[in-house]
Amino acid sequence: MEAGTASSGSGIHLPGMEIAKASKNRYEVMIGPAHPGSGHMRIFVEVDGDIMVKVDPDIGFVHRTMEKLAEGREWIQNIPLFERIAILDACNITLPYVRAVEKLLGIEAPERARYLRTLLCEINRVASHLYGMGIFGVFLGHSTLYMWAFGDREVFIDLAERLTGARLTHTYPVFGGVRRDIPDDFPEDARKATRYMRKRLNEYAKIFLNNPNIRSRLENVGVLTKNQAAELGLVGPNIRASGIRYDVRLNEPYEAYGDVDFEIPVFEEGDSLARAWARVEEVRQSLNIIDQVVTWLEKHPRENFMHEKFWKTAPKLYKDVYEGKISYSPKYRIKLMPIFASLKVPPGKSFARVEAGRGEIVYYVESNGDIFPYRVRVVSPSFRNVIAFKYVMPGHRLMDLPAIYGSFDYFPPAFDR
Amino acid sequence: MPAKVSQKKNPKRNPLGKVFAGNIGALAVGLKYFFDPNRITLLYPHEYIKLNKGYRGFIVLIKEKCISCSSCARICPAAAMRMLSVKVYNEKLKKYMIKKYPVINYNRCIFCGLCVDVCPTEALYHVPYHDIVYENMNDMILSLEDFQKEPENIEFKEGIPVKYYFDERRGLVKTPYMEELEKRNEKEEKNQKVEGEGEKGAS
Amino acid sequence: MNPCYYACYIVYKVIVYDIIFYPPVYQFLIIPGLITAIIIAIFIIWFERKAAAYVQMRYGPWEIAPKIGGATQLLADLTRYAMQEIITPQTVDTLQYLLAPIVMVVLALLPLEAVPLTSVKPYFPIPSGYSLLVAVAFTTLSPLFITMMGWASNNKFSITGSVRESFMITSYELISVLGLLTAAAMTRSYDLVKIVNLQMSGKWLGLINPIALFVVFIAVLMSTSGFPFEIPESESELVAGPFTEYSGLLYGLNMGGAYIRRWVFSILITLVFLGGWAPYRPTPGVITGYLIPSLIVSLKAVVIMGIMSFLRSVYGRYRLDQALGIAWEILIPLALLAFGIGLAEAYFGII
Amino acid sequence: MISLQDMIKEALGNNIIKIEDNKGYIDVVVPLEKLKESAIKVKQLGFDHVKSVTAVDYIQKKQFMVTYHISSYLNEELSRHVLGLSTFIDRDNPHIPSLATIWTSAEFQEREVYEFFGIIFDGHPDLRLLLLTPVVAALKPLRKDFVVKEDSINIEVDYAAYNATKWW
Repeated sequence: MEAGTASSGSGIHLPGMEIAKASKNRYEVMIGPAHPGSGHMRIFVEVDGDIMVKVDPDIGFVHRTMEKLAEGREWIQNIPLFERIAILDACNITLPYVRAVEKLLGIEAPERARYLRTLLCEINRVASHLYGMGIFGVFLGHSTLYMWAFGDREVFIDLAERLTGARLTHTYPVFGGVRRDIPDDFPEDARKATRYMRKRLNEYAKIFLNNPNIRSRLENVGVLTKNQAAELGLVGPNIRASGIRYDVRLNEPYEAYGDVDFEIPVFEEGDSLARAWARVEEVRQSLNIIDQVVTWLEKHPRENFMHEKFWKTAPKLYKDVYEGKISYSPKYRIKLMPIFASLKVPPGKSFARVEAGRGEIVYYVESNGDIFPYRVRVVSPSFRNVIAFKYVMPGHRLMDLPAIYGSFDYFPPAFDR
Repeated sequence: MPAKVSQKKNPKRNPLGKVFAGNIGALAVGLKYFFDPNRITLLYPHEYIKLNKGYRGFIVLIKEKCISCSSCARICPAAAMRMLSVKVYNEKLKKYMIKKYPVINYNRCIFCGLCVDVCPTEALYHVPYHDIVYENMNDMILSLEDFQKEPENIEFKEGIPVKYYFDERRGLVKTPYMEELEKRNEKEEKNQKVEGEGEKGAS
Repeated sequence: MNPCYYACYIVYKVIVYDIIFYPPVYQFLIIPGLITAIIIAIFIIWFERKAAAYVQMRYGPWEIAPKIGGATQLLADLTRYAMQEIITPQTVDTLQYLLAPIVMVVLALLPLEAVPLTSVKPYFPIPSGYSLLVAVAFTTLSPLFITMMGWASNNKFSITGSVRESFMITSYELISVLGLLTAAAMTRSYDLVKIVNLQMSGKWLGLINPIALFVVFIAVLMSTSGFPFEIPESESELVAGPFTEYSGLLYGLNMGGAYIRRWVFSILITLVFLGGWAPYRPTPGVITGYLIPSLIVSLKAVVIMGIMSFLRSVYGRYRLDQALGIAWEILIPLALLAFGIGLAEAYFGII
Repeated sequence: MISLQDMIKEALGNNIIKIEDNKGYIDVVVPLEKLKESAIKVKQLGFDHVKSVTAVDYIQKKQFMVTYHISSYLNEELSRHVLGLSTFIDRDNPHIPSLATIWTSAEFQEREVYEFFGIIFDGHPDLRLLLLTPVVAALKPLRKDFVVKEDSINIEVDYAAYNATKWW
């Protein structure tokens, strides 16, 4: 029989098909990179029976050398570049870069701009969490949650589109301010969207989180204690599900987060279910913030949306554009001064952190006074979470892999950068 | 008011009651949407979204306003916009001068809109659509003449324009955008009339 | 008389009575056999996608035939599967690799040879007083070939998937056998005709003993890897489980095979628990005695399949050990309980 | 309450070369041979995780600066601050003791710095390439002598030639 050739090993040796020399009763399964459940990454899993023994995440399939590219681009050109780290969370991802550069420039965005940034950050956070939940759903074979989350994410993407003019890559915060003010009918739409989403979250809980089938998949799976989570240096809802009271919005309030009233949900259990619940609760808090910020923006006059340095010398045309007097341009568009095209940043080192949807994102920016940054270091939330796969997964069953993998809300482009 | 920490726990379940309640709850939600579907899909080539005015779509140049300052090309993060040197006859000085105008490569453009925002004379503007098909990659690099025209969209001729409205109960509601349809019908009627007259003339 | 008329009459007689309505052919190939099974599979897959789409904020299949909701989508898919090249990887065990899906589908249809679809005398493919027992025995054959597929494929994902399948076999077979044989305990007979006849009065066994019906329903879901027990081919870690290496028509057979098995089980459930052709009393004659009752049975079975398909849009999948736990710790005691209830009901003469 | 700077000064003693309040973090520069010792002391203060491991190439000075941005999760007071533990190493012989054994969270980040700069972390438990393929990693892409060429903003050819070829 032909089968003999394959089993005796005399014939074909394909790289993926070869059984690696592992100890007795173990074999290696490669989840990814061209695998329906993996995304753009690969995980080497060594399995003993059904139990995972060794897990080695192999990342870098969508690496784009952003840190190097940033060194050859002007300061403002890097904002659209860094957005590509995680386009569903574009505002949160670029905000710390903008803040770090603002620190070097010695300016701070005026109050209205801070609120506008907060608004888009929270819209992004909701969209990002919904995306994460959707992927989580499809990992557990729950296609309905996947479709629901992606469908409802559309509501928030649409909201962001009305605010910024782009669905995903908003390029919204710029040094010293933002690029658009809210349209006139925006507050009404935003309130409708938040009210709708609150109702939907209850249904999500019914069909997914409280569904006995899903609960049994998630409960006591991938448990991380408080100390373990701190030792691995994970970020975002993943540590708050383990009981760590850390959120940049709480520990170092930025933008308007010091002025709005919201809660940081912290869970104790540290299992996959707690991580899923933490996201749901966070979406709820984000909706609260959106409501508050929108009310604030409505009450306060439309002024001070850009730092003085970049707006004081603005010609009349720029003000006309803002007020919508140009026929082909939308209202409340804030034009950038030509100085942005060749901005020189004073030399220095600065560091900024922001709580993005998936967790804390950190930028280290170094300038030598040129029109390009000297060094930009980005540590995206997913890059800090990926280490968890290596340390949390061993000891679980192979079928738990998607349950753990999805619960950390991984996003390959974000950890590859 | 700074943020507060709220300590929470996974909702508890007792073995029997919640298993029943959980299953029934899930099935009930499923059945609810089975009988009352909440559809959000856009049947794309048959329908298309009529986007708002502020949407950052394709970019058009108003050549008369351009002052050749190169700000747009310098700020472009993808190097999609570059300055092209053109010989222009200057009436005042009565001689040919070299003037620079931007041209765009849509292979590279990421629609960030920084060029539009940085232009000191508003010589660039966005059209609120982005779904345009080119036959090959070379066509996506526009010449200076093409860059001044609003690109033509094929879907706009056949599909139904649709707008999404926010709704408390259903999230986004898809509604045909009648004004646009009527406008288009009027145009078509006019065209037909013109054609008809042309035929008559020919006969 | 016109000889031509005679010839036509004889040909008609032969074709209709001796070929089409010849019970083994009729039941294996026409209703509820191969042809109906394929049509039903096409319909149910369409329904499954459509129902999921309704729940999931989408339209589902639409583009290919907008007026009838894309109902012909599956025909297009089937054509594609049929036209696709069947790739046989060099590392597989060729004979078993090619044979297993075909044998699985053929064996999946085998139980239909054992079940009677009418109470009128000549229309039984295998006249037997033990038809329930024979049918249940036949249902256990085809899953073995899924295990064989995984083994023949020589692929880690396939083998893991087929090992999972064999784990599932060990758990659900006992449940389905116990559940279906509850009927025998209740009616004191293995004869499906007798079982259905007893339900003619409206006392469907599924109504008298709902636990048995529930247990068998779950066991069927497990056996045909329907949600929430879609474990052997769980795509998020095993690509497609035992079917990973298959392509083209063979893959189509695999996918259809699960639906055909589900269809056969649904017919068995209909006959045993839902009264078979119950409100209708067959009378002699091909149409009234064979065609109509078989259509009634098929209709009821389609409803059961529809319910099974709907579960896809509500549930995810269980972990393997949890599914086995459900089977051994909950369902087998429940099946025994149902058996006991059945015995008690028979003893007190409820049935 | 003593300030964080004083606390660190007290803990590290004369290990510190320079301590300054940078924008967004407190920069502490220690000599290379005292790095591990200082890291252990800093960890005892309650700084329990590494946010980022960064290297900067100062090609003129022939030096790399390696910075560990560290902070705390469990100590709420410390979590408001970020500490940068920096050291300078020789560009020609880039060896540095690995801190992955002290902070597990530095493990993947050190691997990344290793492949992008070619800095070797001695004592790292698993020093392999993380993101790049061996061919690209051999070029050490984040060093300053690896130059990425950016396009010019002008089209070199004239109007007629551009319209004819339409390519850049």
